[in-house]
Amino acid sequence: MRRAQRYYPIIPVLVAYAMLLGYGLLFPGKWQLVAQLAFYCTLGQAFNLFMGMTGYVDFGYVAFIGIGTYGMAISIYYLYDKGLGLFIVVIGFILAAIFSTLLSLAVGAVALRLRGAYFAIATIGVNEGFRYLIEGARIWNGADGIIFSLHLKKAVGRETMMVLSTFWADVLVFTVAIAAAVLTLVFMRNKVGYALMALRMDEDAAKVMGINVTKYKIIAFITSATLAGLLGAAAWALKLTYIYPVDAFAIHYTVEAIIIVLLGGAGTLMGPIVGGLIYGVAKYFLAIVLPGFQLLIFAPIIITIIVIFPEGTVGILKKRVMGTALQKYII
Amino acid sequence: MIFEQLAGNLVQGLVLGAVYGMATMGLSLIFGVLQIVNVGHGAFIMVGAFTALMMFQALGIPPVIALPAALILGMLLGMVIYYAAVKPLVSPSGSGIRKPSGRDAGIAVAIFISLMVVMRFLSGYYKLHTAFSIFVGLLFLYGLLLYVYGGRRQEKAAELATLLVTFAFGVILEEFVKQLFTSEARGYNWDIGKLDIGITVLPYTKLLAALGSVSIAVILYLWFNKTRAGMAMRSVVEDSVGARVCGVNVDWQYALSFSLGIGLTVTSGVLLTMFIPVGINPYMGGPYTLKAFVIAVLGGLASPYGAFFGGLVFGLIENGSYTLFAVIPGVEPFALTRFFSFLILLVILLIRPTGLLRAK
Amino acid sequence: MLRVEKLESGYGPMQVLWGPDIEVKAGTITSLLGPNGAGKSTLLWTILGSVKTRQGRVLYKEEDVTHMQPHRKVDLGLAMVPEGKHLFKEMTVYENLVMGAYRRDAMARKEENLEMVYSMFPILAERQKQVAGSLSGGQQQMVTIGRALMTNPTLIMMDEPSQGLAPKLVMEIFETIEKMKREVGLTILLVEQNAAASLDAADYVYVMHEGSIKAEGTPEKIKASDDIKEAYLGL
Amino acid sequence: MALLRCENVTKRFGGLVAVDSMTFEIDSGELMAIVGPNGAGKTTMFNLINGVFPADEGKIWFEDLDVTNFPAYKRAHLGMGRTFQIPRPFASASVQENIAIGAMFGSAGAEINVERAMEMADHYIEIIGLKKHRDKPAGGLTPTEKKLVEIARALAMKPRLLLMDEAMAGMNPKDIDGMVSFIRHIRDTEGIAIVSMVEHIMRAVAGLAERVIVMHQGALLVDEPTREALTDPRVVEVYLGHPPEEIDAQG
Repeated sequence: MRRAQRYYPIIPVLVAYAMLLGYGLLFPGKWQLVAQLAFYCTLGQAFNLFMGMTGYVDFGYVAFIGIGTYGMAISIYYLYDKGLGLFIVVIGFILAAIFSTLLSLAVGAVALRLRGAYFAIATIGVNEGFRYLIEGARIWNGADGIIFSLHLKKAVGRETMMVLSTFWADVLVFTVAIAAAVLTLVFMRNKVGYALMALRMDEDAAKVMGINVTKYKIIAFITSATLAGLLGAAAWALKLTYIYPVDAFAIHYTVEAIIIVLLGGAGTLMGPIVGGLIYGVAKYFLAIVLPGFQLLIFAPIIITIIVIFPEGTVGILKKRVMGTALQKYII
Repeated sequence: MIFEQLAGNLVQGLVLGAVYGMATMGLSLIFGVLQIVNVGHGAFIMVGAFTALMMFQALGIPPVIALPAALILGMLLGMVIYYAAVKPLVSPSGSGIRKPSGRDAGIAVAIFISLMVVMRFLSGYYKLHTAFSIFVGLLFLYGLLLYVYGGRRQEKAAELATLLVTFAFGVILEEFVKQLFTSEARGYNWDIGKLDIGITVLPYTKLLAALGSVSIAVILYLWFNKTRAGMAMRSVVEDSVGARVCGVNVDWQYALSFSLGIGLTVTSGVLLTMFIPVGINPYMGGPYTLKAFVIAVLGGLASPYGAFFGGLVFGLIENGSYTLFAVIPGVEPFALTRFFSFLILLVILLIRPTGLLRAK
Repeated sequence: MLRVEKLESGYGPMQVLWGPDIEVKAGTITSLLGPNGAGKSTLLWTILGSVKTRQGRVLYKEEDVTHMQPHRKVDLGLAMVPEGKHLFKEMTVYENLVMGAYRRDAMARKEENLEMVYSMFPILAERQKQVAGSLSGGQQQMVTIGRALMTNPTLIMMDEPSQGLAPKLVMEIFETIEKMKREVGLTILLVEQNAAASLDAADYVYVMHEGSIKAEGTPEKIKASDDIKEAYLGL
Repeated sequence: MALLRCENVTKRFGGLVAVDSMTFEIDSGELMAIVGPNGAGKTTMFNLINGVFPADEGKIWFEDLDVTNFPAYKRAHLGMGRTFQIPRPFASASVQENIAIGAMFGSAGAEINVERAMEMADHYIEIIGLKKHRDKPAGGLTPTEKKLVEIARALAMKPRLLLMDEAMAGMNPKDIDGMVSFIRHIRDTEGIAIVSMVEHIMRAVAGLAERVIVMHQGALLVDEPTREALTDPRVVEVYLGHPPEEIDAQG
């Protein structure tokens, strides 16, 4: 009984995603917006898994999304004529997961030995570095990118492709979001979470307590990166059916991830959803009213949150519900 | 022949490296004094580049003369950023006992709305963009909130927070400049002749940039070691508590060094345009952030002189690797050189994060 | 010389000082005793001004200096020897001492003060070219005290000057403190863990506990009171 | 068989030799003190023993296992606990969580799940007498309470060797006596060796330790039973100045 209770906080998360999905299904005209919001929530949820739980900021995070996108792109681009049908999408996801895991292992092997400022320095170049590797060594068509809409059409047919990129891709994004949320809660409720909490607060003390800090950091880092890879495969590759290195590794997605996590509250379970919804809706309306100004308006908001409300929305909410019946649902 | 080309590369690399070194000193100074990594470093270089461009194009002032202006602009920018966002994080001035009340929030919202109305009204006369008004409104709102809450002490030092804040300021600068000048790449042409030294040809602008960098580094060194004000800043680096009991105004030294660091960075932006006077755009800073990190880590993150020597080394590496990649068929030497610098960064961080050039 | 009235201060949401009243008379050693966490160090830092005063006043030479910045107070002759040394480890002994004379008034009297410091600690004269970080613990403490003397002070606040020193050096530090009072004519406000030695050296004693003054009096009076010794000093 | 054996352990920082060829042993269940002035290398020695950083030279054995190149967490798994001079509990975690983290990752950590760790934490909260603060964040406690939480956290790791860095610094004599008897009680009930590092509180050394190591400028000066160590002429010469009165009072 007590054991089950500890997983109650997943309920509001599931309710939130169900409501969002329901809204999109009931109002087909709003599906685009819902898909966009789901993307932001997922981005936040996956990013939070590392940043929120360890207290480290990975400024090169977008590289994992980009490499995941390439995973899907490559599968479709090279396997479309092998008669595999929809199976190439499955292979695409597997490749996306493998690529992002491998990249995170490579980056993590260096960056996760480092602390604080040095970690930030090591990661801030990852997306740029990887972009220039692809462009410089002309890997996967280099700067010309991969355009694979025709390949996808040939492999699965026109109808399937349409449904895939306008509907199922978004549903898959929802799936990734829920997976990320569930993983976050499972981490929090098990040794991993306590280890991460300890290292977030005092890494030296954590070490002498017998916590293999590198191991737990790597667990969080890889999980977060793999989710990002899957997100890229679903939200970018399947929806857009093209990929250019300059877009796939653009740092402003890292900025968005940071904004979302901070808005919601770093290290909380509900935070990324709240942050993702606030950011998504605000950006949606700003894009209509003031196109091109989103970052100029959001950057001061980042600063405001950091300096004045470091706990974020859910962090403040958590303090409010402390000691009430809601306490066990909100973390 | 090969020897001549090597020697030519060496000279070119050193000249470039001097400017790179100068462009990193501000980063190292800020880290040395405040333990803050300025993640928005490149954006400040961009500001310097635009300063040079504007002064040259609009007023016909050669970049060398624009240096002091850039320094002052940068230092002002640094002061504003320090007092607006860095100080509340590193030493919160708020009483911390004031509880956020509904009334405070009400006043904040009221002021924000009235400000919006005023801006809307003004925009009729001055053709201000709505978004700009909102941006200004946000800044005022921020100031007000800061006044009410006075900043919070962060759970895990202020490290994470300062990283994000400097990052956000970089984004603000980029977006702001984009609104002013659009994101198209610009350039200018300041031709004052070339110097042929036999093994290679150097435009005088490049030489001037390198000389300017070296002189600034020397002045900074003398200032740090020979003047009372420089000693005060050094004492803060070594032990801020000790400096305080000696009567050094530590808070001011923090502000000053942050401001000086930003000032140096903006100034280096001017010098860099003397080197590469094209491709000036709001997002040009990104690669320089990365390069500055490589250089700073080469020289030991906390040491401005280390950074300068790191810059020299990096100039040589970059020049050499570009020449090398150019002979490999089927690759983009330019992009690959950038990847290579990232690789160097990782390797140094892996083997010796405290800097290769430092004695300990 | 120095009067503290109902001082309240703290860090963030935590209030540490709850209105202690203290008076330090010119030319005396006033000792502040009490358990760890009583707020003794906070009191010193609040007097110096690097911890902000929330309520109450600090009067120095009959002047209200409550909200004066720390470096201005150094100008007025208020010096501090912080707990845990805090010297400039990569500078030489000489440079450390010169940093003490950073304020203009002190700089004017640099040579005289330097001579005084060297006569008080001859070992520092021998080692003036040496990097401060390479000195032994006791010598480092001398540099810190010497540096405070270089600020040309009239009142020195000392926070745990004997902490971390070998027992045989503790007595030397206390002798130095008495010498500073006797020969240099300084007023001293002393915070010490070493209650016994502190009681011997002091002219007047305050006992602090949980941010306020629980007892005060001459050392004789404190020594005579078993209640105070039992409750706050554990002697 | 010695529990811990250090042989010629040396550590340099730049040109400075912080720990200079230290050789000594610690037996199971022993109460030992390391004494010496600030800067004598005591904290560095602790950091070398529990692996915060590696030794430049020399070897360290724990229960006849060469742990010289083991990282800190592995040494903790083998049974080395540690408290810090300035207590460092995880500030925003509750007291219970703090101690539970010790249980989860300590020497028996592999078999202990989160629920079991929480139960164990309750047991240790009982021992240190902080039951009323169980669910409070540890950052809000008084310095002495933080110290106790840290000790409980280390005990929950079920160590065989507990390294205590200045457990009594800043305490008044009465509290020192209380802490001394608490530490002795722990040793007797948990049966672990405790090495306490003490700067200059001879009262604590005399009351607590059965054996004393005096360090001087990074090197071992004496390694003797407490009484002999504190009256040793070399110790008196470089460290004490005069033999401590407490020895006679308690002897």
